[in-house]
Amino acid sequence: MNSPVSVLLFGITRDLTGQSLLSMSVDQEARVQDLLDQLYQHYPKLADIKSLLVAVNGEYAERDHLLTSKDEIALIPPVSGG
Amino acid sequence: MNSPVSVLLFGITRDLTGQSLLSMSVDQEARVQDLLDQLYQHYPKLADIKSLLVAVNGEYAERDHLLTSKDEIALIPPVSGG
Amino acid sequence: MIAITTEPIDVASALQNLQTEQAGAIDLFLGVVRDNTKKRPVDRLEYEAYDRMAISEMQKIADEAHRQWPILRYTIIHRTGTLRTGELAVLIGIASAHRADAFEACRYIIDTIKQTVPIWKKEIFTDGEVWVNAHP
Amino acid sequence: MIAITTEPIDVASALQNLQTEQAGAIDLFLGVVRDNTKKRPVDRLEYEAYDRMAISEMQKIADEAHRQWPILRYTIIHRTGTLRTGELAVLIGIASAHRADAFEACRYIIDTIKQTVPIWKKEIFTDGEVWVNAHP
Repeated sequence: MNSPVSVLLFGITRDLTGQSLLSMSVDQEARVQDLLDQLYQHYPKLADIKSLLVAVNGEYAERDHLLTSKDEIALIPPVSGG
Repeated sequence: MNSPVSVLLFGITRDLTGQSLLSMSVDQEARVQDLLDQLYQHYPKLADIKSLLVAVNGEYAERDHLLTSKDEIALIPPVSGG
Repeated sequence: MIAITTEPIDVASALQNLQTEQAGAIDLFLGVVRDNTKKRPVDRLEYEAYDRMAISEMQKIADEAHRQWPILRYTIIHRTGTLRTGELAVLIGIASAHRADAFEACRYIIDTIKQTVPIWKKEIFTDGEVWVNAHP
Repeated sequence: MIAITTEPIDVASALQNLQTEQAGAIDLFLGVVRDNTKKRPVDRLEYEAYDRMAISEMQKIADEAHRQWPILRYTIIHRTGTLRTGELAVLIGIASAHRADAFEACRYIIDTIKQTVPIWKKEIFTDGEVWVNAHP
């Protein structure tokens, strides 16, 4: 059974995909890594980013973090504030 | 033969002597140390200051620096700017 | 005080916000848009933030600085949107009783912001553009 | 720019004086009159300077900072006269291309000013007064 999750995109990830918000359908037991694998399939250019992190509900998440359909997920390319 | 030199006093040295400008008569070959010795005789309280430096013409001077009557001499008690 | 704003950063009001009777030292760091990066003329910068997370990450940094140094007050303001040469992108202000704490906390905060806070800067040159740090 | 003044220090104009197109970082240190020294309430401070020598000693410090760090602009302003809690006694501002240089030069300058520049501070308490650092 699949569930939809929404993914926010910023900076270079938005430019590479042309999207600022994606709705992805993932397996119910999907983890961060599974979502990334799916994104890389749809948008192979994302794999070029040298260090892509993922935030879940506003916190950096590990690759094995379990996702739910209520999560606010965001791709975090290398930051460059300041 | 004696020559007069003027001495500026700041901070605690002014408070201890009650003077902001002194005219002292020193030997022609007098050095900074000789002037200090004379000042300590007149104003023994100056000897209580833990580290008293002397400036000649706006520059810190060593104790053996030779004085002339044209010099602008200043007593520099421990600084506390900033 | 922590803020992300699209308005120009107001140094005077940030300073007022830092002042307190116990403060003997204030260190204020300003990050300014320069006209030149790697010898290539910059026309403008575009900053964007994941606002919600950027605020919470900056709060974590401020809390950690509070644990490490006796800070009386702090102000962290990051601007987003389009910035031109000479405009302020970020202001970090620390008030403390003694100066060493203000300097160290201020430097810690700006160094850490640059590492962990989800804010991105695109440099727009006369002949192209680049997301800083991100490019393959 | 180096100055000794009896007027209140104007941070905004100091900041304007520091800005230049090449500056990516500005560190501004402000020394503020605190309400409390060693738990004894301070009514006011009185600063005095041997102006001529204080300026030349500050110039030496600025020149040495220039030798050690790639500074674009600097501002050093020390106020003299009677100051009350919350007023600025000193402002050190450094503009540089990169932030490490601004922080380090700024800290070097304020640390060295406190050691070598002929400026004296008298703390006036509700129950007495003391020349800071000088007392037997």
